[in-house]
Amino acid sequence: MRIAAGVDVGSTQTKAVIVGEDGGIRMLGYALVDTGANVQRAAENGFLAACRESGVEPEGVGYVVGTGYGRYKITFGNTQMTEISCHARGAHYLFPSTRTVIDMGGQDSKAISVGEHGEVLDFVMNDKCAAGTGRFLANAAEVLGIGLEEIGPLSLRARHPVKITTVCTVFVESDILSYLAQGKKPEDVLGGVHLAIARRTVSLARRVPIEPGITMTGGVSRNTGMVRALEEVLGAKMQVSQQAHFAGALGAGLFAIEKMGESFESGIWRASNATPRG
Amino acid sequence: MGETQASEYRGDIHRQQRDLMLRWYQRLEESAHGGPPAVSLMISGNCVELLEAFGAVPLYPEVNALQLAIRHQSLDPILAAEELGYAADNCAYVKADIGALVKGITPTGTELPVPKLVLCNFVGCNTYVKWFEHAAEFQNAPLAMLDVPFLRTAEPRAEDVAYIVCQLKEIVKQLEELTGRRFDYDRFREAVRCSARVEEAWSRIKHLARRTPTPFDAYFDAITLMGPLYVYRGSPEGVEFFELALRELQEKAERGEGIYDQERFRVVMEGPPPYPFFRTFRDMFAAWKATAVASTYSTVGGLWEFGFRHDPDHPFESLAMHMLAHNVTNRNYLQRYDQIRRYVEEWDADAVVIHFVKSCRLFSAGQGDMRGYFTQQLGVPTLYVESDLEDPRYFSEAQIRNRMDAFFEALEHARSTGTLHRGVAAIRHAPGGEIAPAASDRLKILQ
Amino acid sequence: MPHRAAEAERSQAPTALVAGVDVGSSHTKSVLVGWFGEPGVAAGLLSPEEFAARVCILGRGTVRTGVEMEKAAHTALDEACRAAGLGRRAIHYVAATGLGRYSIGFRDIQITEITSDARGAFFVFPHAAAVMDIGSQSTRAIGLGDAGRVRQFKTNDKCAAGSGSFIVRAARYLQVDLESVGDLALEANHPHPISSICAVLAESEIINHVSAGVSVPNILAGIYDSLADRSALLLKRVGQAGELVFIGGVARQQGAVRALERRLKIPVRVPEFCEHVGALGAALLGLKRVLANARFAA
Amino acid sequence: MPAATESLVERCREIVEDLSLGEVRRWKEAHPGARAIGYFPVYAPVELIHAAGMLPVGLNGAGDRLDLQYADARFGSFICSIVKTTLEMGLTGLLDPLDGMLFSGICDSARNLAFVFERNLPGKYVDFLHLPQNPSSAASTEFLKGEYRRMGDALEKLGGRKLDDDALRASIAVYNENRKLLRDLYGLRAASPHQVRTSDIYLLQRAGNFLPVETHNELLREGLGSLADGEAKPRDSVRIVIEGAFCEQPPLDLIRLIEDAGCYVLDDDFLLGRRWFTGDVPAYGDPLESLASCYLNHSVYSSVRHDFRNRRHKLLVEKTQRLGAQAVLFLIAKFCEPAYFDYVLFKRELEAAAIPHLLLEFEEKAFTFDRLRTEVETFVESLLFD
Ligand SMILES: Nc1ncnc2c1ncn2[C@@H]1O[C@H](COP(=O)(O)OP(=O)(O)O)[C@@H](O)[C@H]1O
Ligand SMILES: Nc1ncnc2c1ncn2[C@@H]1O[C@H](COP(=O)(O)OP(=O)(O)O)[C@@H](O)[C@H]1O
Ligand code: SF4
Ligand code: SF4
Ligand code: SF4
Repeated sequence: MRIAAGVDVGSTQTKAVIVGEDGGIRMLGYALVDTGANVQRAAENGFLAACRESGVEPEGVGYVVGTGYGRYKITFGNTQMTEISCHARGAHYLFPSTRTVIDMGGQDSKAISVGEHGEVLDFVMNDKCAAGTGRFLANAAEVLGIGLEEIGPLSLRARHPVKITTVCTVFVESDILSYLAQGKKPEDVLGGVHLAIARRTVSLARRVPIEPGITMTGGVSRNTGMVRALEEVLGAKMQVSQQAHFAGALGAGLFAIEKMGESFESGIWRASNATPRG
Repeated sequence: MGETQASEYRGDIHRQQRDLMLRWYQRLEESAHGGPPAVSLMISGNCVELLEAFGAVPLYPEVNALQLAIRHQSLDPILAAEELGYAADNCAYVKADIGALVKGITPTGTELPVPKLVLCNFVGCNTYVKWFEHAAEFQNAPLAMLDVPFLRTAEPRAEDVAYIVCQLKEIVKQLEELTGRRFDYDRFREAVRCSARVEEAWSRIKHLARRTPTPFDAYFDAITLMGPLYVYRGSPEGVEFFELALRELQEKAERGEGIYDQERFRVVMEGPPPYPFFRTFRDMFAAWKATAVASTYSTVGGLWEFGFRHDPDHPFESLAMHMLAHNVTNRNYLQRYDQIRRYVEEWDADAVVIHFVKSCRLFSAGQGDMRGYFTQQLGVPTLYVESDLEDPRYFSEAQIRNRMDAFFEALEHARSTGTLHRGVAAIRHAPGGEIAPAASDRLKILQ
Repeated sequence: MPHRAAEAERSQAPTALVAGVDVGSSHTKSVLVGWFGEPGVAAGLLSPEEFAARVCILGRGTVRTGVEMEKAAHTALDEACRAAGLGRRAIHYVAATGLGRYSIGFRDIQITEITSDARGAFFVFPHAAAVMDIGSQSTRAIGLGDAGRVRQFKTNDKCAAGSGSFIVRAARYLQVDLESVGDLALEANHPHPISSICAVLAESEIINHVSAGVSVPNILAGIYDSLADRSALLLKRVGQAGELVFIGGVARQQGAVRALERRLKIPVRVPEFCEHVGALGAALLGLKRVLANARFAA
Repeated sequence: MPAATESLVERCREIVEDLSLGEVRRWKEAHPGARAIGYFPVYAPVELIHAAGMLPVGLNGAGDRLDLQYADARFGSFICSIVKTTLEMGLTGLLDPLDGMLFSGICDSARNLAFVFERNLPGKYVDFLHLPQNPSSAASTEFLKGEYRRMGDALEKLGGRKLDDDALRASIAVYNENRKLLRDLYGLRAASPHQVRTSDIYLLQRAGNFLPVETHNELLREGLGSLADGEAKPRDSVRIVIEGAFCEQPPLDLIRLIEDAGCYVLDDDFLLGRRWFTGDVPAYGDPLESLASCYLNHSVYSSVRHDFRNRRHKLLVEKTQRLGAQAVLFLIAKFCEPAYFDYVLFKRELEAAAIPHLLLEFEEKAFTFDRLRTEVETFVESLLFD
């Protein structure tokens, strides 16, 4: 079996996926670690954890493609690709019917129009502002003192979502506080926050043709409230996989298998290459 | 991603171009010390031929702003202008120019004259009018308007031409009074004749880019030629320069030389470049061996590759026609779509790159729609990146590079699967993309 | 902050006691000022010096604002009263300022934080020509006219770039105590610039710097430089020329003060209790009202 | 406020806030086969549309009542809201009652909008007027007449009805009446700003965007009658002139906020297109000549009309002094470049004349105004507190 890996070094979290090919391509295992301050270290840790998960020796991995915003920092990778190409490819693997990808991560959101073979036809990304990204949600969770995992489900209970206008991730804090001061329920505030971001994201996404077969990827896809809000604004269902958070890394892994070609040369990972600890 | 390869071509014309532009700044300095009169003019659809007839030097604030940016000197004057009350969202070209005026900064360090007349040739850009109004105010110079009707019909109307010709003649009178010189009609016709020759050469140069590989980059290299085009178009120096440029590039084309050892992608560029990061931006294309085969920005001063020339037999009327219909700024937005479409087809391009420039609403207001037209209606791959042409604060290198890489990755992938088309084939002619929201959406909102 | 009323007078009870409460987005601050002049005197007839000589700051308080603004205001005021050794009932008049000024039900008047800042800064530094206030989300530059009047002002809107919460985030990320970020920045030998304008996105740039081995002081100094750049821009817009007073919570951070001085090339004055200047200004304006109405005489 | 005024104002508010153009649809139902033409706000020769038997409909954006979903993708960042809301209304079918749209070259964004509109809403009549910007040329009047004639021809083709001079003169007269009533309304407020609320006359005025001018005239007369007998006491306030909101309109709540914060508005440039001429347009002689010559020589100054003979910054100072206002409040739509530019020269001139001013930026879609409130209040405090 040929074994390759994709490592997606995101601004918030680093995702690694090990894929293997013999006949068909399979995802052998995956891992998630916080990116933190040391990007290189995070990439390595993610990669090693994914190897452990898959029961694969790091030395047995033949090719590694890095993606995500920290991709140039991966010392042991063979090559890099942008997260746009990778998310498209990953989403297409998870759902072959994918024609549109909406990816929401920690710092950016993007929409990708995808062709039949998972190729990128067109894409858009948000601008240089954390407004309306996963970070915005994480911040809202923090202000409300609610865990990141809980805000989505809680927002679904909103009866009268408040109207949030501030797009600034920092200013939204005081908006939230003033709504709470007015006696609004946390779920209504969260409902408003989710709706505001969904509107923003959809209006961005409409710059590419949104065709049926919409797949959501990225960390925010784990937030059920956001998924629902997006569906509501889009007026369409989305496909969300359990592995959606790993779509970028998975895509990178698929590219890695492809790039490996026939000349399979094992041992790209050597312990001696690793960043010194401590 | 490939190795970054030096993409810039350096020939005789580059040296000549530099000399010509330095000479221009010298002439302006002479003008400041009692030499020939200077008249401020806007680049778009300019009437530099009129100035030739007075022996006057054109003073182009845009060229100054551009020079400041490319020399990384634009931020200070921009900040100085913001102190005067200009908004963060005003066109930074204007801010750089006015700020430099107020602070006494000039791009080359040479002195600039106070113009005898600030002649606002209002050709398309509304910001021009404000710019010139302010420039006159801050320099205490006389101000005149040359109002050019916007091209709102398929063809210019006789009324439009008559209106412009009348104004041109009024300006001639005004210039006679202000400069104390007589309008030399013969010299005017001679200038128009020179222009026609320059235009012929320039147009042929542009057509060289239809070859594969293209001998020059019709965006980045074209900009080198644009300075002389505006300043010297109506003069023998201009003719000499452009005919030399044509020869030089023709020879290069005949040798089959391109910009890179191998030309991988041919794109059409829309929007002005980010001058403060000109190099960096160019290198991002070079990294993928992508070249611009045509650009709308290089038709700001005039659009000649589709056949229009000034006419010495009808000098005033041809000036009017040029201002009205044969430069990109005075043509309507849909005509610009069409221009780009023709470039894709006739210049054999793979894709379109739109550089959204925050400063310039003339170019950028609606570029999202333009993008939709190309990707969705015509099926041409189109990249959209944002920054600014003058203000260095709006250039985010990592972000632009990321988008550029993703775009070319996709093109490469498409090529490997045989789905990347070039030229006429690139345009699927498959309308049916999402032009307006679906009927169901309409209903939802109306309820 | 100077206590100008003579010691002898201080031992007496003030003839008027006015509170200023500044409900900011992160902290609520209160200041109690006492009037030690004659009750009936019209403040308008006194010169600023004469007025100041009869005023004394008796106590201050600070609490986190949190969700319930009115409660925060009460707590902050109680704290100031305790510091002054006076009961709440002795207060004649309450002037509210800051973002939450309208939520204080027990206020007698509300004044905007800009007017308050200007008056407070002028009281502390009578030669001040401009005020820079950097709070947790807001950044404002105020050009002063005569007698501490607001001549012109500019605030950041829509974007929190360059405000105090930017620093709080950075400190958290760098795992530095908020109290010590300011001093730590002073150890920088090579400030590393931050290019992202976004308070949130700058985090990843900070991470980049950390992983590139840039020292924490150098990163902090870079952040302060970018903050100073933004402040300088606002100040230019109000036509700052002459003495500058720097207030708000961020003024407590030496690194910010030094960066601003470096950028503007002028000395920057920071009052001892920089985050209370707004509350002080509100109290002083309230006091003027009281004197004008001679309300407390009864 | 007298009950009569209150209900009148309320009626106007309903008309203005009805995004589905209910008034227009009702008018069309009552006039089968008749056309309605929308126009982008600053200036449009409504007399021509009226004389062609059509209903001119003024579009001033959609405020916060419409979520942008499609238009943002076409215009993106750094473009003012009104351009996007107008397009959004078109794309979502809200403008379906209109048979055509009229634009002019007031700014680069609005101009490009005209053509984006044309592409995205095929089948609608879309016209773009070039209003001459050089009134001192000998050829300007003739050019503008030609432009009006071109537009008139297009309207004739669209409506199938001849546009004759008598009809045009009649239209001029009825619009003269409309503008005169508006001038009276403004005069009433300038004389007693404590009795006439700016937000009220704003609504009264804006309702005219959707009503036949004859109906609007009646409404205005009614308003003038009931407003005149308000009986509020003057408060401690600052007398101001508002400048800069000639195109995109500030939210109604913002206008109220400004008054509540202690400002008496003596003059404003809201909805400027409704009060474009300084006096009556001659309703005799060659009507196109009258309209053209009045546009060139007797129209109000604005940031989107250029007349180098009479410079705006001088005119603003003159107006402020004439009305006895203490200060100028600039209310500028975010990303409105013409207004931003003018502010620089306005500011210089006001400072030279020692007139205080404040600059506020707004977006029509905003609905919380904490920051703006702080700024206005500070401004008032700086002028009122000793
Ligand atoms: N369990 C979870 N529930 C809800 N949201 C989550 C969860 N895990 C991560 N997220 C969201 O995903 C974001 C990170 O997404 P990711 O795609 O990893 O971004 P990046 O690639 O930029 O690091 C976080 O900011 C957070 O909002
Ligand atoms: N102990 C401290 N040491 C240094 N800086 C502090 C400290 N406490 C708060 N700050 C800074 O002051 C800011 C809050 O300032 P403040 O003027 O109280 O804001 P606001 O009025 O908006 O609540 C914080 O964001 C932080 O940057
Ligand atoms: S808006 Fe565009 S065309 Fe107009 S002056 Fe600015 S850069 Fe030039
Ligand atoms: S601070 Fe807020 S508004 Fe500013 S860039 Fe960041 S998220 Fe956007
Ligand atoms: S608000 Fe200003 S920028 Fe927007 S369309 Fe109107 S004039 Fe143009």
